[in-house]
Parts: sequence; structure tokens; C-alpha cells
Amino acid sequence: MQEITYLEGRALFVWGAYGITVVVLVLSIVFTSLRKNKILKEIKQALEQ
Amino acid sequence: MLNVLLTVIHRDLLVAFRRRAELMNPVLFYAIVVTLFPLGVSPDVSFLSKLAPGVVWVTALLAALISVERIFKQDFEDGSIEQLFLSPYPVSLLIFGKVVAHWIITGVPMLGIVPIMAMLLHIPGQVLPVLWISVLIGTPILSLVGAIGAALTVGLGGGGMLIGLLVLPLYIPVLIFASSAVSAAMDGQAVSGQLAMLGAGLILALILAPLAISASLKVSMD
Amino acid sequence: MLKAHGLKCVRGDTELFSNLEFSVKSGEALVVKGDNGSGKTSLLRILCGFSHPVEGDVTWCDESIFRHDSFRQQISYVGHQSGVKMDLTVLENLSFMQRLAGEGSDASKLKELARYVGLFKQRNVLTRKLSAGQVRRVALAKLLLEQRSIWVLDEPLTALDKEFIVKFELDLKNHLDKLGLLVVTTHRELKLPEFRVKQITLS
Amino acid sequence: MMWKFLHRLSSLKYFYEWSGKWIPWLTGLTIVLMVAGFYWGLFIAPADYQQGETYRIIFVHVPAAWMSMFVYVIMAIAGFTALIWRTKVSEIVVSECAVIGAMFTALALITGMLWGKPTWGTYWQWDARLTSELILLFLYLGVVAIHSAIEDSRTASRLSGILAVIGVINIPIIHFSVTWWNSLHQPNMQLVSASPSVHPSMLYPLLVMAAAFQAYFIVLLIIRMRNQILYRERRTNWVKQLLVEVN
Repeated sequence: MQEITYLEGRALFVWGAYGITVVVLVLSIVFTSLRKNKILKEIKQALEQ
Repeated sequence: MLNVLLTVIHRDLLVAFRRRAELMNPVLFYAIVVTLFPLGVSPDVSFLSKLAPGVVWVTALLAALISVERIFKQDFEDGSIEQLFLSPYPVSLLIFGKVVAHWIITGVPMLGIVPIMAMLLHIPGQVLPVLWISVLIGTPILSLVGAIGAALTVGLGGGGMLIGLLVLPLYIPVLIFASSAVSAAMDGQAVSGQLAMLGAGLILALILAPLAISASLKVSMD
Repeated sequence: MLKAHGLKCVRGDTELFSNLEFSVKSGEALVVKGDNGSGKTSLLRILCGFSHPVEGDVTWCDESIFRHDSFRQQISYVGHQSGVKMDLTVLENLSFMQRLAGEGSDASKLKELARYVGLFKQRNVLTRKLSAGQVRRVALAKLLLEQRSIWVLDEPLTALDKEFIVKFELDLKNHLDKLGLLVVTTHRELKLPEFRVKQITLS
Repeated sequence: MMWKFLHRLSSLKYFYEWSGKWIPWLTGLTIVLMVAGFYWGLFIAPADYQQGETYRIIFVHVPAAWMSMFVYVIMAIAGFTALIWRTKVSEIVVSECAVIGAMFTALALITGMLWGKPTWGTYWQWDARLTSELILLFLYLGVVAIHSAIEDSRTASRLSGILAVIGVINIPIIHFSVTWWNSLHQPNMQLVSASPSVHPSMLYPLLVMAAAFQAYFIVLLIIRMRNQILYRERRTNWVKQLLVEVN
């Protein structure tokens, strides 16, 4: 396990790159579904008026 | 067909000449930017002349960017753009006339001021012809492509930097080939390759730009 | 014959009008009534083919105007904005209109037209310096210059004085007599021969 | 048959329902591919003899770069159809692809910089590919800017359709001129290219990752489009009826 974390001192960059990718991909899905609820709430309010 | 083109060019130049103050803007802009660079960077001759082609062409790009919005803005506000669409002549031809008028106002003065810029930036004399040719071929592309950006944003009000963002990627090949043509000439190398690419760019712009502009105007007017 | 089928127009979120039907024959006038913001201008712009309706279609001789390229060349349109360049003189504006309409330059005709609209004295004055009514006259002069079969006018009478309105109504009548077609929006009453006028109101 | 299907698909309501069915399957596929790709790329694939471990970044950098161009082509095609046939669905595809494309391009740039630091010693290097990627980002931001500048989304998507079509013509030109310009200024530096003739053991994880990104793109596009459809059609009764069912 030690070998993976060290990766000849470049672990920071490799894990950094993968980390950022995962974060960006996951966040965009999360934001999109949050937006969906916001839209649904908005439409519902408009309906109630 | 040709004389309606000349009519549009004549009208636009007439409108521009009526506002004499604005006519001087491009030339002033070139002069200001070119004098700022040596002050900002360093007056050392060899360094400056290496930088000079890029400075000249970045200035041309910026001058085109800020002046291109004017092509359609006023016509859009006073409703004369609609009259262009109602004329029996193809719209792209009339729009081409307007772009030529814009080029005459911004591009041609640059041709005039090129020797002064070259002097200020220590560009050697024998390179001047290449600089002239590159300006002659390059600036029409800037006007044509810039007009596409103007047509896209004319309906939006705050055109401003949006045109810059839209048009920047399209200006980059022009910047690359034009400034490298001049720097190649300064090193005594052959420049025909770069100028040929610029010429190809010009032909491409001449054919595609009017179509893109009339399409964008139709959508902006919707 | 200009016909509209089920026209619907939406601006932003508000629906201006929907399934609007009408038909206008040559020699007839369509007067569009409706208060401000009811979509009168949008309707006129759709008829000129400048903008597309959300639903429905407009046909000229049973062919959709959006595919019928030469349709637009038969229209003279005077909208809210005058369509006239403020930095040019009256004569320069008229000569540009003349060349744009493809009739070649004929200075005497322009002078005569300027006199007809009562701007002969001001013919070499910058349009910027004229009053709103005078600018309107320059814009309306285009109708007589181009002699096109379809006139689409958006509030043509604004800022015009009584005396010119009477003369202008006469021109409209002649246009209808020559089997021209007229679509106009107006707040003031237009004295036109009753049997030729159709009226629609946009709510 | 194909044409009829495409035509039916152009109606928002039908597209909304049709795409709804696909989302669970596609999400599952994306997750599987992502996990497989990550694991394969990070742990199983051998380190590159020249660059050592940093080489693993290409399993993320290259697919993101491929996607940034692929999404632009999709956007241009949708833009073209929006212009010619005015189909509503293709207009929505244009606006959503712009955001997703910008995301992929930014991702490719960031991972490119992270790859550059150990290899070149600096985060940013005016390398031909990175520069073209940066200009592509500006192209995307142009489309996104048009969409945020105009409220009426129909005109916005048609304008960005034109911009997308112009952009597609421009991408090869940019690529050529930047590569030519790059070779002009750095003829001597031995360029370690991000994907040399790739050894199979490295090619397969790369393909798996590319497929994972592809599936991800489709899922994200569908979800974003459904949001946009709900927003645009909020006045129609099929949306109101849908809402009644939801809560």
C-alpha cells in the first residue's frame, strides 16, 4: 500500500488529478439534480398563485 | 448590383464622416498603444524589435474589437437594418458593404500609420513592405470576423466584452500568421508561406462571413 | 391575398395573442387595434417576415411567407423607428432609399418628392435637426418612392400635423384604389373608404 | 422508420418521457465503467518507463480532452439543426452541451497542468495541445455567455447555434495554426507527447475511461435537458399534470 501512496513522490499530482476529476464529475450531477428540485418548487409556487 | 454596394459603402462613410471626432479614434488608438509598450516593457532596441510584430498586430486586433460594435449598433437602433432586409438586393451584399465601410475607417488608417509604428518600435525599414502587405490582407479579416461577433450581440445591449469573447478564437490564427510573417521577414526568412495562409484566411472570411452575419442578424432581429 | 392561420406570439413569458385568423385581399386595408403592449408591433413584424410566430403561419397567395423569398421585396415597412439615418440630410436619405429600392438615382424626382411631403426647404438639413413629425414625413416619403404593393405601417400618424394627415389619407386611398394592400396599426381614426377596411383587435 | 422516430423525438414531451426511461441504465453503466477505469488506470496499468507514475494522469486527461472536442461537434450539429429545422430539442442540446463542454475542457486543462508540473517543472507550458484546449475553452465560454446574456432561450440557442457552427470550422484552423506556431518557437525541446504509441496494457484502460466519460456525458446531458424542458414547458399542462403525480 505504501508504494501507491508514495508513487515516487508524484502521488500528489496523480491523486490530485483523479481527485479533481471525480469531484468535478460528481458535483455537476449533484448541482443538476439540485437545480431540478429548485425548478419543480418554482413551478409549484407559480401554480399555487 | 455593384453600384448598390457602392451606395451602402458611400452612405456608411458619409455617416462616419459626419462624426469627424470619431473618425480619429482608430489612429489615436494605434498611436497610444504603440507608445505605451516601450514605456511598459523596455526601450532597448534589440528587445523591442523582437517584440514589435506582436505589438503591432495585437494593437490591430484590439482596435478592431472595440470599433466593430459600431457597424450594426446604430442601424439597429434607428431601424434602418430592417430596410436592408426589404431591399431586392441580397442582404449579404449590403452587409458586405457595411463591413467594407468599417474596414476603410479602421484598416486603411492603420496602413497609413504603419511607418510611424515601425519607427517607434525599431522595426527595420526593409521589413515595411511585408508589414504593409500583412496589414492589407489581415485587417479585412478582422473586420469581417468582427462583424460576425457584432451581428451576434447587436440585440443584447451590453455587447462590450462579449464580442471579444466570441471573436477571440477566430482572431488567433490571423494574429499567429500575421505577426510571424513580419518576424520572419525581420530574420530575413521567406514570408510567402505565412502571407499565403493569411490570404487563404481572407478568402475564407470573404465567402463565409457575410452568410454568417446575415444569419445572425436575422436571428437578432427576431 | 395575405392570410394568417392560428398565429400565436409570445414575448418572454407573457402570451401576446394566440390562434389569430384573418385574411386581406389586394385593395383592402387591415386596421389593427389594441392598447399598448398588446402585440400590434410584433404582429406587423411577423407579417414582414422579420420574426417567426411561436405557432401558426402567414401565407401570401397560399404559400408561407417564410419560404417565399420574393414576398419581402413587395413590402414597404415603416415601423416605430423611422428607419432614417439621423446624420444624413433629407435628400441623402431619400436618394439612399431610391438606390436601395433599385431605381437608380434621379435627383429631380427626389426634389419633387421632398416638396410633396413639405420638406423642400429643409431638404439639405440634417435629419437630426428636424422635428419628430418631419422625420416621420421622410420615412413615409419612402412609401411613395418605392410604390410597392404591400404597405405595413406601425402608427404612421404619430407626431404628424392635421394638414399632412389629410394628404396622407388621400395617398392611402390611392394606394388601395391601385389594388395595393395595407396593414396599419393606429390609435387615431383613419378616414378610409368603409367597404375596404377590415378591423381586428388584439386583447 | 428512423425518420419518424427522430421526428417524434423532436417534441419535448415525448423526449422527456423517452429519456426518463434511459437514465437508470445509463447511470449504472457510467458508474461501472468509471470504477473499472479508475481502478485499472491507477493500480493495474504499469508505470511508464520514461515518466514513471505521472503517466497515469493521461487516463483522465486524454478522455477529457477527447470529450471536449466530441461535445463541441455534437453542439455544432445540434446548432445546425436548430438553425435549419428549428427543432426545440436541438436548441436545448446546444445550450446544455455548451456548459458540459466547458466543464470537460476545464477538466482537461487542469489535469494537463497537473501532468505538466512534474514533467516540465511548470504548471503552464505553451504547448500546442494545451493552447488549443485553452482557445476551445474560450469558444465554449462564448456560447455560454450568449446564453446568459439573453433571457429568451429560443433566440439564444439559435445565435449560439451559429457560433457553434462557425466554431467547428475554426477548430481545425486553430489546431493547425497553434501546432505550426508551437513548432516555430520550440523546435529544439524534445516534446514528451501525452500519448506516445501506446502499449496495449495502457491502451485498454484508456479506452475504458473514454467509454466511461462518454456514458457520463450522455447521462448528464439527458438530466440537464430534462431540467431545461421542465423549465421551458412549465406553462404547459403536461408539466402541471406531471407535478400533480410527483407529490
